[in-house]
Amino acid sequence: MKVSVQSAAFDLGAEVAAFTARIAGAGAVVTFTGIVRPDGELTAMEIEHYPGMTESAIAGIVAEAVARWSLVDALVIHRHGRLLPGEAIMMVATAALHRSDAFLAAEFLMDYLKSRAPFWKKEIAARGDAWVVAKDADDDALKRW
Amino acid sequence: MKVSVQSAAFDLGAEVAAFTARIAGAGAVVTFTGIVRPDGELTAMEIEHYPGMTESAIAGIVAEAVARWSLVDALVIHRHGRLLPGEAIMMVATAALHRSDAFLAAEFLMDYLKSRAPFWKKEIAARGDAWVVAKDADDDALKRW
Amino acid sequence: MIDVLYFAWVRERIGLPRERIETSAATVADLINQLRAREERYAAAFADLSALRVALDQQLSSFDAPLAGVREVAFFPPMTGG
Amino acid sequence: MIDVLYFAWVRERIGLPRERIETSAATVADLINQLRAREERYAAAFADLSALRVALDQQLSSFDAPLAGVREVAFFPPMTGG
Repeated sequence: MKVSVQSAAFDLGAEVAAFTARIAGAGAVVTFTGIVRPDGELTAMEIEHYPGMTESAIAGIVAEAVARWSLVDALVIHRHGRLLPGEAIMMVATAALHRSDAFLAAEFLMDYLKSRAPFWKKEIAARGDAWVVAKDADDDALKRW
Repeated sequence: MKVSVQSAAFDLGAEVAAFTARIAGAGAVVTFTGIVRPDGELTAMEIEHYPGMTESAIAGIVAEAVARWSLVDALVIHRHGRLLPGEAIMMVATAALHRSDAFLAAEFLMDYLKSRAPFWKKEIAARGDAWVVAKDADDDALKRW
Repeated sequence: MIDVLYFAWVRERIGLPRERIETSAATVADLINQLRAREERYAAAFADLSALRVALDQQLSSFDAPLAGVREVAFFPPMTGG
Repeated sequence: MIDVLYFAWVRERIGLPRERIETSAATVADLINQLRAREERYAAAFADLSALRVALDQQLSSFDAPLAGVREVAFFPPMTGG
């Protein structure tokens, strides 16, 4: 398992290749990558986080996913700081024996990272900055699990 | 959109990087990679396919996924021929505005590739070779869509 | 004349990947009956139709489909891709 | 003495990311009442608790949780990661 909270950009292709190279025994790998959507006037996305709690919260979420879907391995990388439109914000990867476990675990990780890992996004735009507001749907998504 | 049916190995990291580089506007990328599971005595997996129909069947499945989940882009690579344990058999990638669309489209692609694209797997093992038998669950999976 | 293709264990059981067949069969089922009557290896391959799928001109089809205008028929077991 | 941390718009509204506070508050709710009484910017930040979340020693908690033994309290809006 690998969890990284970092301000630096990550190399998605290299991370996927390295993850897949070390998961001997798995039959299925799912990855999700979140990207800053170039949305009208958006000039940047500022991501604040809670150092210390972020890492432990993510580690807890990952451990639960690994146990629940018998994952061979899992990876979470999440950036903080100032990101430009088109840049990757974060990625998760899951490796399992069978594809349904890899898919479910990746969706679980995303749902939990969205509303249980201490990150806050602020949209920086010419018209003014605005904190992204959590959606009720994000909390509702957790009920699935 | 890109569909490739090939005997050569593919570079997963490079494919993911190239796919993500060309999907301007998307906020979410999901990939699935299927790997030959090193299973006991398995020495290789032989994948037979139906040249011509394979490409058109996959293109039809991809076109349906793109339309149904408003994908920004989609990619399918599927190998045929002789693969060793640990080698990647195939991958799909989906890019969408939002994560649920990217996830659903990737799962749809996998369910349909599994039982509607003309590939047949044969396990090569010291104890003898055996065609992989389709599971009723594979056909049942299509009912979800 | 129609091209008939066989894949996976159907190909192995019949012993060849494709052949051209002279037929006046009206439907896929008629063609199957014609093939069954040829030789034991065909009868064996087509013994259990529930274990078989058919494509007409590279489109999945059904055993009661008409063959009029069809140039290529393929028989194979349920697919196991992905 | 307890470390109190603020994130996102809570940090902006209060005007600082963290402070050490002398308190005898028994619960998070008591601490919030003490903060509200300090200055208008605190009262504004804590006006609507349904828009806030709290973590005690870096674990998500609730407003009625006791503060005994807690070293670090953090207030922030619902998270928007991923």
